[in-house]
Amino acid sequence: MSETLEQIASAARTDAPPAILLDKVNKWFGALHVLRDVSLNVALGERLVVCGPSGSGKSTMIRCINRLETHQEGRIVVNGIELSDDVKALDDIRREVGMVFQSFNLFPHLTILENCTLAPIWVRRMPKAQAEELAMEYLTRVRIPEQAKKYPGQLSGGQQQRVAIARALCMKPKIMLFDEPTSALDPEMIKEVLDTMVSLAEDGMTMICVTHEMGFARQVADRVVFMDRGEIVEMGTPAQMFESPQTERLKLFLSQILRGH
Amino acid sequence: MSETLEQIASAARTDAPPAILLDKVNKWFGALHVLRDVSLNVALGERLVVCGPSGSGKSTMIRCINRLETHQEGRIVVNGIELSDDVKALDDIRREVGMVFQSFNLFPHLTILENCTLAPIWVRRMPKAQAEELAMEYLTRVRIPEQAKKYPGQLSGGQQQRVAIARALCMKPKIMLFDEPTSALDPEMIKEVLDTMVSLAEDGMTMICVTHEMGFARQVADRVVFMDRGEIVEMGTPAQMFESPQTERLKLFLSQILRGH
Amino acid sequence: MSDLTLNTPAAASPEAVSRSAPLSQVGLLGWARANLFSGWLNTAVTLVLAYLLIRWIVGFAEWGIVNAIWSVPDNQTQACRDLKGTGACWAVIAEKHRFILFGTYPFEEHWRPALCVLLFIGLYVVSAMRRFWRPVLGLIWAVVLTLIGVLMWGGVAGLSYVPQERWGGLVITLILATFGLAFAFPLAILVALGRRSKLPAIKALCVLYVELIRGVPLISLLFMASVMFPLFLPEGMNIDKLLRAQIAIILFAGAYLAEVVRGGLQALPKGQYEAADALGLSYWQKTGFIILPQALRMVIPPLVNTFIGFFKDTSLVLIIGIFDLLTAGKTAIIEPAWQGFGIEVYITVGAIYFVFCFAMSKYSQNLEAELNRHRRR
Amino acid sequence: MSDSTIDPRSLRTPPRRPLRLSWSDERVRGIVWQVLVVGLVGSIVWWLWSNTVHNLEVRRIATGFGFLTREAGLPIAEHVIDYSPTDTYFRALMVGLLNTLKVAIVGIILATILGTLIGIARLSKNWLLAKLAAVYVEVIRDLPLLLQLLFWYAILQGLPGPRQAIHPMEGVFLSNRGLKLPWIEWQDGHSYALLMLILGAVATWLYRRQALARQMRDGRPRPVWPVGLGLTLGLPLVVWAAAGAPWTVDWPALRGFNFQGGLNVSPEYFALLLGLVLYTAGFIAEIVRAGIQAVALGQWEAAQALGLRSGQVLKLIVLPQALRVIIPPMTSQYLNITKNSSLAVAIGYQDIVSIANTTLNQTGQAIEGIAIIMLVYLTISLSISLFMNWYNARIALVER
Amino acid sequence: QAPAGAANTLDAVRARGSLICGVNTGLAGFAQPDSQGVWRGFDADYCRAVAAAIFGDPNKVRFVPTTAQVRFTALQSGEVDMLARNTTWTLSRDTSLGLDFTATNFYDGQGFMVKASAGVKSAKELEGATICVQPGTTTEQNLTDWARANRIRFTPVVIERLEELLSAYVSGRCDAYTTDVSGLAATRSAQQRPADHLILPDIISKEPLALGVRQGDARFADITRWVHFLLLSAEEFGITQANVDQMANDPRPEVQRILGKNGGLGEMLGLQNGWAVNVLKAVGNYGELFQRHLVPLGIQRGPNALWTQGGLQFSPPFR
Ligand SMILES: Nc1ncnc2c1ncn2[C@@H]1O[C@H](COP(=O)(O)OP(=O)(O)OP(=O)(O)O)[C@@H](O)[C@H]1O
Ligand SMILES: Nc1ncnc2c1ncn2[C@@H]1O[C@H](COP(=O)(O)OP(=O)(O)OP(=O)(O)O)[C@@H](O)[C@H]1O
Ligand SMILES: [Mg+2]
Ligand SMILES: [Mg+2]
Repeated sequence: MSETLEQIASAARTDAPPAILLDKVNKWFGALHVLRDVSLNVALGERLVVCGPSGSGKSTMIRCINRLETHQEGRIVVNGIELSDDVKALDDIRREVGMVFQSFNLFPHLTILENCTLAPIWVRRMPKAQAEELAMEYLTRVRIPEQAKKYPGQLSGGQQQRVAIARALCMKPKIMLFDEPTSALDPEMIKEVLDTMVSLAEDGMTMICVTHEMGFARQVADRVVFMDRGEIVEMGTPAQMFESPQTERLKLFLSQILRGH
Repeated sequence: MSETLEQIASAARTDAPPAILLDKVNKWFGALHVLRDVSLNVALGERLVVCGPSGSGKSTMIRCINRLETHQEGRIVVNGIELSDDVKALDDIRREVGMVFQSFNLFPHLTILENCTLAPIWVRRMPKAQAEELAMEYLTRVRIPEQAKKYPGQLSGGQQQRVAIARALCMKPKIMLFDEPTSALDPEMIKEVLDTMVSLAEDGMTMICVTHEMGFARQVADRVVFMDRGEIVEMGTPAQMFESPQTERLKLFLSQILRGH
Repeated sequence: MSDLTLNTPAAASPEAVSRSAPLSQVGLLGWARANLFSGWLNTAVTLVLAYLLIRWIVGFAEWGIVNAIWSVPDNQTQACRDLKGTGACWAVIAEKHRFILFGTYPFEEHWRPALCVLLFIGLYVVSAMRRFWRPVLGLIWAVVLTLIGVLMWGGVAGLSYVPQERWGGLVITLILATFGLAFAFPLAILVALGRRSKLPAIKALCVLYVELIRGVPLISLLFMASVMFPLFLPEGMNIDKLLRAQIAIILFAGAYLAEVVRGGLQALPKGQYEAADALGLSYWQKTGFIILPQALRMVIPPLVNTFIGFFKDTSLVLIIGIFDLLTAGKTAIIEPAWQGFGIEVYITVGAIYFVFCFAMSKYSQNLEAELNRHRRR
Repeated sequence: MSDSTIDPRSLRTPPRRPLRLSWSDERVRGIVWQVLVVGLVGSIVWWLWSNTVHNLEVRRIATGFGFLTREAGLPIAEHVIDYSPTDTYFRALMVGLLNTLKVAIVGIILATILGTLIGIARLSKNWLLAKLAAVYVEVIRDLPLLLQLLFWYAILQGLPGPRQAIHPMEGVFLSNRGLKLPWIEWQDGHSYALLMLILGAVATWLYRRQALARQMRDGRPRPVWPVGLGLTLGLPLVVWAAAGAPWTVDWPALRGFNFQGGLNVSPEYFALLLGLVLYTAGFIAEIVRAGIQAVALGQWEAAQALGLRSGQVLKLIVLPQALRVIIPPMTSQYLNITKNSSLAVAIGYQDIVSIANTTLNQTGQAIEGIAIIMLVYLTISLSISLFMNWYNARIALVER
Repeated sequence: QAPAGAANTLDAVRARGSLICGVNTGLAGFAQPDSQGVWRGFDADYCRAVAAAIFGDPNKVRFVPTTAQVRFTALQSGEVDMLARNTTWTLSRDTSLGLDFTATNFYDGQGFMVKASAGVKSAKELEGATICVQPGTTTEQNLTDWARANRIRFTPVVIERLEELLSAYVSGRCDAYTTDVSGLAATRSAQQRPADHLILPDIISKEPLALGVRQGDARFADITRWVHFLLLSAEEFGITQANVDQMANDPRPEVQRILGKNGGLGEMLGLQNGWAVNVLKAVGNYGELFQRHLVPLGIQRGPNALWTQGGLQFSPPFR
């Protein structure tokens, strides 16, 4: 990568303050170098889609942003707070950043409603009644308010993933991270989850989404980032990326993706 | 059943000696009557497809043929040897009859190659080198020679089923029995296994195959047998059976099968 | 075409009457043939076993029932002695059963330990019911255990004070096992969490504790509690013998339970930890709300099995002279008149242990089956 | 950027992050926590230790292991090595240790055999056998081991006295003094023969490998057992004959109070062994059953369909898979049998606990006595664990 | 429960309101719970006697069963106030175990018992025999010393718990059973046919079984010692449980002093003057104790007869 940070920033919407900033981030798993000088600037309200072959470090990158993994070199600044070993900063960041996982990770021993109110009550110290009201609001938003009393095991995969989104939203995060939210789902269910995400995007939520759903990327992404072997190889609007890929690697990747479907 | 054995035999190719003969075979599981006066004659080189609703006794019938189940009334003669409690006869029959199961049943603690050479070495008393050569030949035949050193757990379902076929073939059986070999597989994998079976059929192997793959039946079967409630209800060429079924039961069954796909 | 189609009668009438299996296949006869007399080897095994079984049952019935003596007038055990070897002397149980059950607890106050035994049983039954698997269960335990303490000690509410060394019999066994579990459990959870901690010193401490305890027999810990423990304490301070044994059992149980709990922690998918982190829950919130509720639920069957183990192991306090059920049983036959009726006492004491352990083990088996079914669904 | 060019950055290695001295630094908190916990545990230990030292002083209790070299003066009935009460405590403890090992090793072997048989019986098609095995397992597992030991000991004491000993054949006597068997008087010839027996076993093992390798070469299976029998039995016999066939049998005979001569299995040892074996076999049976059931029915069927004989199915297919499931829980049972052998103290078998106990009682040195017991068991436990883990790893290697 | 420090056992006992007495876990005739869980026996009554002396109430005593191993530790650590637990008084125990022996309440000696059918007349004939013995006691050491001195080989059966050991002997597992003669006698009398068992005449050791208290508490030691002497003197002067009230009128000066009519001896001990009456009312005199607990077991007075009858039990004067 030869761009400087400024260049990257300029590629983003210039009118909004930066929500996430990655500056030459490096990460190793043991001796394995999985993120290499990754620099990225996400403006507030921006929707970013990350794609790339398996093992390219996409998950690792977004997990570094809310510090489920720790990076070892470079800086990550989220919402103005720099990630460090400081526990206080970490708490603040996790409050601002919601995350949705590939495998939902709902808490199976709690009802849908309890899943959603847990963090507001204990982290945001909200009264229970208020937290439940909030939760019902978001559950309505993702169109499953009637399931509130059920347990996750009684829901379909698509419904579970929507609950996971609602759960993250209940913390009123400024930023949402999605790690392949639809890849564990059957085709019919993919659609219902993507619809939810589109509606979120339309509301102006800052989002980083790892996904291979190109239709989704085209529809909502402001920018698409292509990663390979721990590096950001290409970055641009969906149109640029999909219609005129610059690098061989992206071309190869796109041909595989499209063949696969 | 009113036909005599001779009539049944005449229904088969008349120029080949009979490979398998079932004569009024009856079997009970406890009080449950699962095979009722089943009579069947399979000529050498004939390809027979058995179909019928679930629980109709298809599996039980072919498992009786290599005596994984014992029948209680009637005679079963395989390759000229009558099935009885005689251990010697049993050994001989099992050597002549290869079987492929629905759930592959590969030995997980042995490599693919060891799975294939096990029986040749211990039953046929073949030198190891020769057995391995043979195994590699059949593995090439089913188009997975490169997997020989791997363990079953590392293979896809379709590959595993092909290994199971190769393993059975390594005993150089005269007769192959297949019990729904593709029903545990994903659609793409079904095709690769069926291809292997078609190529086997083209080589003139005597085969009895329980399957609901009507395309396969049409392509290779000399005769189709339809079973219901432990009886052989109808029997004929694929064209006869599928285009002009005689009994209500077969009609019903075919309509269900076709609707299901 | 028609010559190829089988024109079977069955085809004509689909509801053909199924022929019943040969007689040898069904009914009691069929069952016996299949399960007892299939093949000559099977038949031989059946016959030999049946013969031995019947002989043993007849012999035992003769000794234990037909020839047995059920009671004797005041300690005149000569009749029993004359019958030795041919008949049981259940009179020893008739005479000593209250001592075996309650030890040296004041005779007129026996209703108190008896009530405690019932309370313990009630506690087990309630804990076994899944609808009570809620935090309120902890409260129930606290209340019942307190109540048991009050009943046993007395000194309040008009109950006379009974010092600890007078407690004995079944109730001691239940106390050692139950209090052992109640206190070992939190300890085990801490140790299990510690063993999975990222902090090396804490992890090392926990590993050391678990491996040390699991590497040595319980009786060496009991010996330690009885002869070494008093040396550990400052001069003039001392802890009652029962309490020392209880501490040894808690330390012992803690190590084994910690391994059980650790199994549950390990079985929990990593995603659960991560989801809790991502929501911003603190370590203790994450552990208390997300991890433990799931992990503990998973390990209930092995937990019950471990508990059965402790229940049996409390009998080892015999070795340091605490009057638990087994010791009381043995002490009962020290009195010269009753010496030598060990077998009868062992059988009785064994039956009591068996009833408790068997109920628990059956329960754990059912639970395991149920939980597995649940999980599969 | 092709695969072949080496990216120089891939050679970079992770840097170490500097430590910031701040309470909100996770690592600082970690260190503080550890210091706190270790400090707390350490100070409790130190407190206990100083109390102990003080108490020892006040009560004028001697410390140190000097007593080990003093004369023990305690009688020990069963000893694998020579022992008399004039020997030192150290030797007495060694005798105890060997007695523990004697019961643990024999117990492990017998419990494994019996447990396996019962486990298989539970899966038997014979309903009566299967049910009896199930009842056995349930009853044995639900009774305290100590109670069972006392029960067996009481039963064994019910045997007739030496004068009325049960005498089923020449030289064999069963009485409440134990089981007496004739035994040969040990001479050099016997040592050579024993050596040959061991050599024969090793040679058989080598031959079996050889036979297998040759079978792999030409496909012809070679029977191992006739050669094995010749090597393990014939060879020692020949050597024994060559040494002049020494043969003086030491027949047990009733002299004075007791049988003299011959081999003796004492009731204490026998009761302990019986109790341990019967108890542990109940647990092992369940392990074996679970292990066998863990091998899917389809594996049996597939193997049979290939024409393998049932013995071959067992050897080549079922056992290798079942063992994987069986070994880890079996390890803990072996550890249990060793630890449970300490209950010997209740029925008068003089194992390490019994002797260490008497020692600490006579010398008053409780700490040293208990330390010895714990050290011995920790060492044994560790050794068994290591061995079984090694074996497990070997089996797992076969697996994948 | 207030722990008792080294020097003020009496105060601690008074403050607590009860005496904690270490007894055997079960030894017929000496200390053993009956069917109702009440401790009975010679030693148990000694505990009651001391409680009666301190509180005037023999029931203010708590019995703590102690095994051979833990008895000294229990005393040292204050778990019990005194031991009345058939413990042999030896020099090393007296000096190095942090306890003081106060009075020998029972003179014993180690002997052997055999089945009469064995035809053995003397312990010297036990060559090659199997002998039952309890471990970790002076008994075991005496046995080895004696065997070595007499060049006798024997097979030991060493069992900690007395019940097992006894049943081992009774069942014939051992040819001989060795313990203190009192124990032998008790065992013998409990047998189906006592005549089938023979206590050999050889006594291989001196076993003075003594009361023990913590070292350095002279006052409490005095109390236990003088309770014992009281029981002896009462027998000597014919004071019994039944007649203790009438004896108050007995004119003999020593009786007057014993029963606290004059002399103030009780106060010198730190007790009330009526202590002796309480003790005797509670348990009776030494002879009565013996009669109640030991004679039914077939134990003869032997060396435990009063000095006036040629025995060793001797009380210093009450003055
Ligand atoms: N906890 C871990 N320990 C060691 N290596 C890891 C760990 N997590 C990920 N890796 C490795 O880091 C690299 C990047 O993984 P990452 O999960 O970020 O890829 P990805 O782009 O998300 O792939 P996918 O599309 O399969 O999810 C991979 O080589 C992976 O094997
Ligand atoms: N081992 C057995 N014990 C008792 N009943 C059995 C057993 N195996 C099969 N059956 C019963 O025998 C009948 C015939 O079973 P079989 O497996 O032969 O049917 P199938 O035609 O192969 O059915 P599917 O298409 O489901 O495989 C069924 O009712 C089945 O429940
Ligand atoms: Mg990923
Ligand atoms: Mg089938």
